Amino acid sequence: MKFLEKLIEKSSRKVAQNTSRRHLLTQLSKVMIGVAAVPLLPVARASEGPTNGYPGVGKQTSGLDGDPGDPTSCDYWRYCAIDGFLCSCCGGSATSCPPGTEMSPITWIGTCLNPADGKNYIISYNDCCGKTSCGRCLCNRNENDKPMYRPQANNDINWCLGTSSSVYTCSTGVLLGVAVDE
Amino acid sequence: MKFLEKLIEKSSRKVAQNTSRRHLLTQLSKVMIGVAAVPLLPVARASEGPTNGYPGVGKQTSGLDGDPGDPTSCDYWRYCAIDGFLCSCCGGSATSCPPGTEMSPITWIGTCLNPADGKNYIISYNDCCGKTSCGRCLCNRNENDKPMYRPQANNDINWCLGTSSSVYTCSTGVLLGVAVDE
Amino acid sequence: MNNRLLKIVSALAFASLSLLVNAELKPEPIPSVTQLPADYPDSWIFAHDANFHALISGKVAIIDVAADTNEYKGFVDAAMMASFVESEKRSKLYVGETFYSRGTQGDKTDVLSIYDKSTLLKTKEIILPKANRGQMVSSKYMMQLVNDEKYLLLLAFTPASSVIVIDTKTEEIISEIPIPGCNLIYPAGKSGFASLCGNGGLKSVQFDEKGEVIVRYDIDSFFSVDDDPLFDKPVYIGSTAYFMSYKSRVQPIDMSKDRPILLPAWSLVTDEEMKENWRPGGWHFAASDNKRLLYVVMHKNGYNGSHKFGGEEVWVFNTTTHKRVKRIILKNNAFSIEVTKSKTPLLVVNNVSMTLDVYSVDGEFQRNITVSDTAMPIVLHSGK
Amino acid sequence: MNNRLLKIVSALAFASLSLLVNAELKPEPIPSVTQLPADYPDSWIFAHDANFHALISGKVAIIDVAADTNEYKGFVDAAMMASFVESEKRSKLYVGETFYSRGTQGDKTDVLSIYDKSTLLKTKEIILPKANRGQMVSSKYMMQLVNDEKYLLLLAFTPASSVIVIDTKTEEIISEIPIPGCNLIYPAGKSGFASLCGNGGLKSVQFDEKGEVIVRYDIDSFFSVDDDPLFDKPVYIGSTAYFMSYKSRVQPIDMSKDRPILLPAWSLVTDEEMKENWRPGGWHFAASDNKRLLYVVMHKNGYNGSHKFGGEEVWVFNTTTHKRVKRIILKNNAFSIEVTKSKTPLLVVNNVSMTLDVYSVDGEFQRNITVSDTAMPIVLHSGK
Repeated sequence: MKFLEKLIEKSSRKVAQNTSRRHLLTQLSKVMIGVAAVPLLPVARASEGPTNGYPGVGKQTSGLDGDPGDPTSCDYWRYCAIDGFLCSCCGGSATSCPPGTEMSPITWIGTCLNPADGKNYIISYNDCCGKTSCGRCLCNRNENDKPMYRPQANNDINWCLGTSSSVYTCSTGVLLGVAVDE
Repeated sequence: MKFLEKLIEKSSRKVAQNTSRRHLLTQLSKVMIGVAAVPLLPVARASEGPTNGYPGVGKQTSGLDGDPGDPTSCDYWRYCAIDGFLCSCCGGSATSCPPGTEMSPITWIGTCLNPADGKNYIISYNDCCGKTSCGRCLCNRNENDKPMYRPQANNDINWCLGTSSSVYTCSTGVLLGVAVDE
Repeated sequence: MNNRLLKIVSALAFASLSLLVNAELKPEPIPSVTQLPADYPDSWIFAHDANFHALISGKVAIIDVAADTNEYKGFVDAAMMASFVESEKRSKLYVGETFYSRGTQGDKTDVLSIYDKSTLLKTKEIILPKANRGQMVSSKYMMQLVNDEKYLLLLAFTPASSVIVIDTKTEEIISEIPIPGCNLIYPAGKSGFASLCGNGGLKSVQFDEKGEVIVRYDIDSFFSVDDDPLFDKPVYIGSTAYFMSYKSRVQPIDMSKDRPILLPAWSLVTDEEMKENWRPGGWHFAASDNKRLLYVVMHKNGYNGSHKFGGEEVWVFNTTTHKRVKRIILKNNAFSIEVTKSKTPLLVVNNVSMTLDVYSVDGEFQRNITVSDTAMPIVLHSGK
Repeated sequence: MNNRLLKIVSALAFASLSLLVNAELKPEPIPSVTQLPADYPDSWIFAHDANFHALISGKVAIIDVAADTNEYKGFVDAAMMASFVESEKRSKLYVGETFYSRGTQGDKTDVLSIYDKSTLLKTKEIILPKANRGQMVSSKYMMQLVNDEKYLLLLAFTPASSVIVIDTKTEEIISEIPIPGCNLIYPAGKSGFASLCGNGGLKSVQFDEKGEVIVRYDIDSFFSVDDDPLFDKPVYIGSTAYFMSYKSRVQPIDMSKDRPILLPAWSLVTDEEMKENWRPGGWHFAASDNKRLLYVVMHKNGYNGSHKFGGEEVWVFNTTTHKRVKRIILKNNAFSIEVTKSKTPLLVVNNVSMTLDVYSVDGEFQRNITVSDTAMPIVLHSGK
């Protein structure tokens, strides 16, 4: 799915956790504090360096040659227009739904640059549907995302359509082929 | 209701927010960070001083003479055995349910010391039911709380019983009278 | 008797009572449920928590953004990417929502839930027979009241798009109007609406008392969806809808007549600001006040894909002169904003930490309000 | 061919392929859904997110606590203070849960949902005709499998308490056994259970194949609920249930026979530790490993009301000698704990920030796992 959303990143959240925790532990005797959720809405991600995924989420690789990066990180190249929880963090993978969910047959399409071969690929952001929100690795990127009046290029629509349940669980980024107009 | 739970306090959370925010803003250019929820589970609240309610929640008074403290703070005297979201933060009050919910007719009972008159009062922790979790001012205190095999003194049971919906929304602390055994 | 004296007298009275009968706090009534006024004060807003972490459990909270105490008035549930609109005339709240018989599975039921504003109790639900309600990240333009609140229009999307017309008096569905190739509901004319289309055009219809289309206009493509699309979330000032583009153009459209009229476009940015890539963005990132000013969340260094990340400033424009009249530097970056319709209007910012920062319209910070510990209040509706 | 050589060869192969046909990533299949093995590895646990912020949307997540990658295996929904138990024998997962036809309102349906462990698809649901499922902050003792998984026992609470008996083979309810004045389900005897009672006593029953009670014992009060109650969350080691009290007593009860036998009580603390008010506490604050050791979350400076706040250390006891054999100082305070049944057991701590800290049983920190951004995984079940 594709609600506009907050990015949570391991590096920054770790900083937040450690900072606040240490600070508070010295301030409030006997009070334990933890940061359950530190949402991030970057105003300008362009200036950032590579990120390192989400806190409490193990890194992955796709296992494919020529497919660099970590599918549990919002910065993974296929996710250039994704909006939702990453299925790779939810028991599925970048291309597969978690057990017990159903992959939406229709969806919206993005075009993402693979830094390994410099090619633009067509990515289909199929939603996985039928269980409640996964809640891990919420990621929103909007390269070439268009408003809702062009649905096929919009990531704010719940694409759990044509599935037995329209309840959104998480999002994949499935490679359809090389973009021809590049 | 009465699930065991996390305490969120204004003072500590504010510290966390400001700390992490400032810290991150200097560390991560262009990345905004905020702390949406900082749960607290104090191991030993006894050693703490008075708290100041929850961040982003306005303080209140009950308006009654001899009823000191802030009904939106977990430290309010009536809440000595409460477990749940404080209805005073949810559109109700310490003694009234938010609009559109239903007050449970049966519930569990605590005995709390009113610091204003030094008397112990019997407090009825009636749940408000029929809308989803309020989500503000989650508070758990367990003075004289007994395990589930003594339900009338237990705050882990969903007391949305005898209501048209058993979905828990928030908790009140209604004064029934002075405890006789003191 | 002045207030202070009154307090002293009652304190004395209490003290003497205390001496006489060992005064105790009195038993309190059970059950007790709070009610709200039928007409809400104009500093109250509706904060729609889409709750992405549990979409089946969203809500719309009612909040007095001018209050430092008792600011949270109550809420209604709003399940699964719901749509919301307030009726001033009928003192009702409308929520378009979706349920499954087993939470996330089983039989689907799409409904329009109707609540009484005073009790926040559901007074009626209208079941959508085709269960085709559009589910999108909640937007004001998924549901609108038109023709002096005579009709409620609700978006359907399967992905074929149409508009369900409901009579607010009889509380019954009277028709469904297809809008192929177009989407969303922008009130237009006396009894109709317009929709933006995938080709950069606009479709508009007027319907009669049976919900049947009596006037239809199709306006050809007037912007490039590929190069610089208009955001789908305009701001209405009177009957003019101010659409903004990713790259800071403003396209006002006069929606007062059956046929929408494109008004001259202008820009939110100077040439210099354009070079710095100042752009509008966020979710419901723009609003207006009762002085016809346009408030827009802006971010610097915009780029392809930055249009939904919010911004660090709110720029305020005179919509007649097209001049920027204020530049508000925010305490916390904004994602969505709203301005209350109150005499002393307040600027409410859903910041990127998903709590509400309240400012004067001059940008003076007033207070922060938490909608809930896990809320994502991404759509703010001012009271009507 | 060693690994390194293999890598070089395949890199060369890839490079030459690239030169020849301008190698591209291949199109990938749609749809694609992951499956799990029917038998889960023994380092997998079940983390029950009660989700207080949206009780109708809880879940049970399946997590490999020994993994540094792909640690999250999937989840099943678990609505409204659900109960959960895994069946090893039938490769199924059981969830007792509650639904309303309109999310939080409307018609109530209590069900036992049954999932296949490999597909995580619902294979059956058993509707509880009286809709009387007990709703409490989720506890392992709200639902248990007994008699070699032949029967599933599910707690009802209205607030009259009873136990619903379900045949796991026919997947039908066969009886309901009232337990007036008592609560919760502790497996006992060959085909029965015990419950603790409000008077500090214990009730136990054995039932036959029709679910009818054939043996019943009532054990008089053996502890003071007012002065030092036993927690309602014992740890089973074999067929002995180790109950602990607020003030650190251990009351083992031999549950192997029809009639439960109270074994000699002992203490978790020395006199000195008692003076420092070291006490057990948290939610599911104790666990055992495959060496019959007892792990208990302890906090210093305990007081009336501190028993649900968790603790800063885990103490490990030899249940035969009653000696503490380890003292683990935690990185983050614990709320609930579990120990895996794996050959190299792992101590899993739901910390007070509601994420999972994984330690070796010697207290060496291994990794932190987030169940979800807003999860409250307060009950951890080791795989069977």
